[in-house]
Amino acid sequence: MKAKVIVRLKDGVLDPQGQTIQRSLNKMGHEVTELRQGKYFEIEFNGMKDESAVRQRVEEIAADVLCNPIIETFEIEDIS
Amino acid sequence: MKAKVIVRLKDGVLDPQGQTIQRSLNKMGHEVTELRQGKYFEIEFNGMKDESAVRQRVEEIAADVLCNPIIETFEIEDIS
Amino acid sequence: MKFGVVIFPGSNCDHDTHHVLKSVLGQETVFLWHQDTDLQDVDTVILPGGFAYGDYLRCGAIAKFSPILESVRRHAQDGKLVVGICNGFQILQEAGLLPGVMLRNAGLRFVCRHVWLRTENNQTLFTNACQEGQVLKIPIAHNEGNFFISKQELAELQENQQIVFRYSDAQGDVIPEANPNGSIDSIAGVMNRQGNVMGMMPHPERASEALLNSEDGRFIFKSMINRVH
Amino acid sequence: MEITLDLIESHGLTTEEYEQIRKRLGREPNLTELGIFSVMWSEHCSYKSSRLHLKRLPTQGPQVLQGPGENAGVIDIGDGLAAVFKMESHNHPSLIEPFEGAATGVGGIIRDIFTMGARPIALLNSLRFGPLEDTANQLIMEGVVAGIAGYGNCIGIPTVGGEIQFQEAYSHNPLVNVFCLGIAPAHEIFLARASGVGNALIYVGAKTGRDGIHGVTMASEEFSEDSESKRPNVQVGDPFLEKLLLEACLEAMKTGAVVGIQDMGGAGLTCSTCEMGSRGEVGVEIELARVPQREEKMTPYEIMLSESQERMLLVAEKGRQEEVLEIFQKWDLDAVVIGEVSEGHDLTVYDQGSKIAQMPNKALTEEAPVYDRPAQRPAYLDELPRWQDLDFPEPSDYNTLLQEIVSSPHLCSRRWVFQQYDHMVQTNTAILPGSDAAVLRLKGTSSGLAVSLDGNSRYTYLDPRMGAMLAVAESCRNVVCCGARPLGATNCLNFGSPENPEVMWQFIESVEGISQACEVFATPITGGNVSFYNETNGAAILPTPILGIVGKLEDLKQIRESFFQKVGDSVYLLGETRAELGGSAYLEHLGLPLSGPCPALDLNQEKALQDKLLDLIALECIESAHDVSEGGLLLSLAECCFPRTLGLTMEASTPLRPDHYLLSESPSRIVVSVRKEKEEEFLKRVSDLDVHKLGEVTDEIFQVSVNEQSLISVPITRIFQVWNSFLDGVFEH
Ligand SMILES: Nc1ncnc2c1ncn2[C@@H]1O[C@H](COP(=O)(O)OP(=O)(O)O)[C@@H](O)[C@H]1O
Ligand SMILES: [Mg+2]
Repeated sequence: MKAKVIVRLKDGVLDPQGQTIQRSLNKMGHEVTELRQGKYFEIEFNGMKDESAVRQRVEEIAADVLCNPIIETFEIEDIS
Repeated sequence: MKAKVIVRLKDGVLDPQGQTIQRSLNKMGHEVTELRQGKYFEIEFNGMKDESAVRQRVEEIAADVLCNPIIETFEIEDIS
Repeated sequence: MKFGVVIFPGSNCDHDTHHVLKSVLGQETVFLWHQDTDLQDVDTVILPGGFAYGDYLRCGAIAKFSPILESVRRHAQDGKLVVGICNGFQILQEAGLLPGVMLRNAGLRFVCRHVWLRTENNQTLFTNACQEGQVLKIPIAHNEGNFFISKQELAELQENQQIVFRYSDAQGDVIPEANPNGSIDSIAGVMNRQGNVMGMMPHPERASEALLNSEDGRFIFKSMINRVH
Repeated sequence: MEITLDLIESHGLTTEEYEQIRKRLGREPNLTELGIFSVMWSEHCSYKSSRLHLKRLPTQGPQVLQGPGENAGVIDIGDGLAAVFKMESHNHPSLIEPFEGAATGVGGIIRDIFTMGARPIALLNSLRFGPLEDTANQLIMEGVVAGIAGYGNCIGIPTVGGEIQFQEAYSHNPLVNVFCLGIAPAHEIFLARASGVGNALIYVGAKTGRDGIHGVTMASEEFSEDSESKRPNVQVGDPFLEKLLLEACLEAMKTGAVVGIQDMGGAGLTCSTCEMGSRGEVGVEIELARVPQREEKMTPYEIMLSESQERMLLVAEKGRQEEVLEIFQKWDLDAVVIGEVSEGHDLTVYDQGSKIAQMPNKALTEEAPVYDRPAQRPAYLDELPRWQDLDFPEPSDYNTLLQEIVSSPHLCSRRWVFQQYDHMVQTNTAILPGSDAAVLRLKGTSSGLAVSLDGNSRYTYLDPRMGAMLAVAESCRNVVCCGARPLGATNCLNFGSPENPEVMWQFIESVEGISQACEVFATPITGGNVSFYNETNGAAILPTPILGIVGKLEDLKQIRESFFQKVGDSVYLLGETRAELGGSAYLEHLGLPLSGPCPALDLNQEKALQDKLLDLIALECIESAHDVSEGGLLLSLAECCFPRTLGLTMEASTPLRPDHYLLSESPSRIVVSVRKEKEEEFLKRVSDLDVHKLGEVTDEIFQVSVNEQSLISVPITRIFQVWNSFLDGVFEH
C-alpha cells in the first residue's frame, strides 16, 4: 500500500520560502496573493495490506519523523 | 481561489533525502519499502474567480517556476 | 579583457570574484546588476556564487527570469564567454545554457572544503593554461552540487569532451572517495557544446592568492585572459 | 481591560515593580503599556540583576571607539578602520527548535553589527550540548549546526571558528552563543539614537507577525478575538531577506540621510523605539496602522511585542526620507515611515490616530529596576572531590590512551561541524577553522584580525573566578599564537537563575575574573550579553562565561599557523607543566567525577609569555605556535602534527607521573617549532622563560618517550584518522 502525506507549516509561522517565491511571482506579473510551501511524501509498504493498520503506522511516522510538531502539522492525503 | 500543487521527482531520479528518511525509518523498525519526498504548494489568488483561468495560471507557474522539468513533474491536486 | 560580474540580490561571491579579477589579476572588471540588460561591452560574463534569490525553491530557479539573463543568453549565442561558478552554474543550468541539474549533495549536508580537480580537457577557453590532466586544489562550498544528467546526455558530454573538471584525489585519480557530493561521473565542471559557456561548482576565486592556501584558481582565469582580443 | 494580580504575574513583573510603574506613570498602565513595561523590564532587556556587576568590567582604552551600551563594541584597528563586534546568546530558542533557534541567533547578531554601519566579515560560535551518547542531544546539535550553517552560508558571511563542549548539565539546556565581527570606516560609525525633532522613523524589512510573543501570549489570548489555542511562538529566520536588509542598510547609510538606526531584536518595535529615544534624549511617536503586518487583526499589544526577525528601525533626516526609501525599494524591501522624532521624552503609540500608550523612554530603559541580588558561595564548592584523591591507575598502554583521547567527543576534530559552514566566502580567511584562532585579512591593507572564542565550563564550575580568568587567558593566547596582538574583548555570560544566591555568586565571581584578566591583557570589554535562567526543572547549567578576543595582526607575512611546518624543525615547550588535572578532559574521558582544583593561572606570567611569543614571531624565530589547553601537551602535540601529517620524536623528563605530565592542563604553555638555523637565537631570546626542548619534527611516526621510557610510537596517519572522523561516526551512521 502507498500513503501520501503532506506536511505544512502551522498558520502564523513565517514561511520565508513561500514568501520569497510569492514575491518573485508577483514581480513576474502573476497576481498571487499568498503562497505557502510544504513537503510531500509518498510512503510505500509492501508487506501491509490493511488500510487502518497502514494509517496508524503512517500517523506515527508522520508525527515522529516527517513533521516537526513545533512548527508543522501533517495530513494524510490518501492511502491506497 | 486556492490551488494545491504537488511537485515530485521523476521516477529514476535519485532522491537522497527520501532514501535517508527511509533508512532511518527502517532502522526504527518501520517496514517501509520506499519513501520519496516532494514539494507541496498552496497558492492563493484573491482576484480570480474562474476555475479554468486559475488552472491555466497555475499550470504556467508550476511548469515555469515551481518545477524543474528535467527531474520533476507536477500535479495540480485541487483548485477551490 | 573586460569582465562583468553579475550581482543578483543574494549573490555573495560577487565581490570576491571582482577582487580577484581586478585587484589580483589586474583586469578591467565591472559589476552588472540583475535588473539591467546592458552588459557594458564586457568580453566575459561571470555569474558568481551565492544564493541569487534565496534559492529556497531550487537554486537558480528564480534567477533565470531576471532581465540580465536575457542579455547573457544573447552574449552566449554570440559565442562570447560565460562562466557560472557554484550558484552561477546552477543558474546557467536552470536557464538551459548548460546541461544537467544539481541535486542535493549525497550526504545531505552543506560541504565547504578544499577538493582536488582533475583537468579533463585542457583544450578549452577556460583551461588552456592548465597542463593535460593537471590537478588543481580549489575549495567547494555548496549544498546542492550533486550533478545529475540522463545516461544518454552523459554519453554525449563524454563524447564531445564537454566535461572540463572531475573530482579526484591529490594524485589525479578519479575515485568515489574523492567525490564530495555524489555527482554523476564525478563531474565538477562542464561546458556547452560550443565551448564558450562553462560552469563549475568549485570556487576558483577562493584559490587565487597564496595567502588563501592555493593559487590554482588562477589557471582558470588566466586561460580566459590568454585567449582574448 | 483591568490589570489584575494574575495579569501582572503572567507578565513576569513583581507587585513592587508594578507599583513602580504606576508611580512613574502617575496612573494605572493599560494593557499595552503593561506589556511594553514587562518586556523592557525583563531580565533580558533591562539587565536588572547584572547591571550593577557589569560596571566592574574594564571598558576603557585608547583603542576603544565605542564601549558597551550600543548594539556592538567598536575598536580602532588603524588604517582608518574599526572592528565592530559582539557576542550574544540564543539558548532558549535553540532548545525549543534547534535549527530555527540557532539560525535566528545568527541573524540577530549580524544585525547588531551592520546596524553600526559595519560590513560583517566573520561569524563564530560557542556551543554547549549534553553528552552525544544520547540521541536527543545529537539531534539538538545537528539542528543547531545546520541552523548556523543555513543562515551564515546563505547570507555570505563566513563562519570561521568557535568551540564546543559536552556536559550532562546541558542536556536540557544547550547553549548557543554567536559572535559576529564587522569592519567599518573608523569615522563612520552609526549609533542607535534618535535625534532631530521631526525626523522620520522608518520601518524596514520583514512584516510583523505574532512571532515570539512569549510568556505574555497567555495574557494576550484573553483579549484577542479568535484566539488560536496554541500559537507557535517560534521565530523563523529568513537569511535572504536579511541579506537584502544588510546591503540596503549599508547603502542607505552612505547617503548621509540616516541619523540613527537600531535593529529590532528582542522586544522588537518596543525596544528599538524607546531605546533610540532614550539615548537621544528625544520623544518618539509611532502609528501602528502603518506597520507592515503579516497576520490579520493584530492588536497594538501584539505589534509592539512581536519579535519577528529581519526588521530595522531608522531615523532619517526630515525631507530626505525619499532618498532612503528608494534604496530599500531597489532591494525589494518593505520600508514605511511609521512615525517621527518628537518633542519631549516619551514614547507615544497611536493606532489609527488614537493614542493608546504613552510612557517616558527613560522609565522603560535607564530607569528600569536594578537589583543587588543576594549572593552566596555555593555549598557544592566545599564538597568537591580533589582529583589527587581519585584513585586512577597509570595507563598500561599509552598508544591506546592516545587513540582513545583523540577520539573522545571532548578532544576530537570539529571538522564535521565546520565543514558545514561556509568558512571561506569573502576570501579573507587566512587561517581556516581548526587552528588556534581564525585570521581574517583586511583587503586593501597588509594586516589582519585574529579572533578566538573560549571558555571552559568545567573550570568555571570548579572556580568561577579562576575559570573566567583562564578563559580570557586562553582566548588571548590563541590570538597571540597566530601572531596577533589582542586589542579588545566581548563576552557572553550564561548562568542559571539570578534569584538563586549561589548562581549569583558564580556570576559575580566570573565577572571579577574577567575584569582582572582583561585589565592585565589590556583587552577592554566593549560589549556582550548576559543569559540568565538557564535551568530546567531547577537544575542550572554549569556557569558558562564565554570570552571573545579580537586581535590585530600588523603584518600578514608574520602569520603563524598552529601546526608543524617542516621535518627537522625543533620542538619546544614554553611554560611550566605542573600536575594540574582538576577539570581536565583526561578525567572527563576516564569517566571520573568533576574534581578540583582547576588549574591555577598567574596573570602576569601569562602576559609575559604572550608578549614574548609576539616578539619571537616578529623576529621570525619560530615556525609555528600552538597553545596547550584541553587535552594537555599530548593533544597539543598531536594537533601540531595532524594537518601536514608530520611525525614527532619527543623525549621529555619530568618528576610527574607520565600521564599526569602529558595530560595536565596547566595554563600558560605554548608549543613552538623552530628552524635549526634559528635555534640559537631562539634560545637566547627565551632564556628568561621556562623552556623545554621536546624533540624534533619527523616524517610520519608519532613517538613519545618520558623519562627515557618509550610510551608511544604510532603512525600519525592512524591517530589522525580516528581524531578526524569521530564525529562522522556519531552522525553519519
Ligand atoms: N556581559 C556583558 N559585558 C559587557 N557588556 C554587556 C554585557 N551584557 C550586555 N552588555 C551590553 O549591554 C547592552 C545591551 O545588550 P543587549 O540587550 O544584548 O543588546 P541588543 O538588544 O542590541 O542585543 C549592549 O551594549 C551590550 O554590549
Ligand atoms: Mg541590537
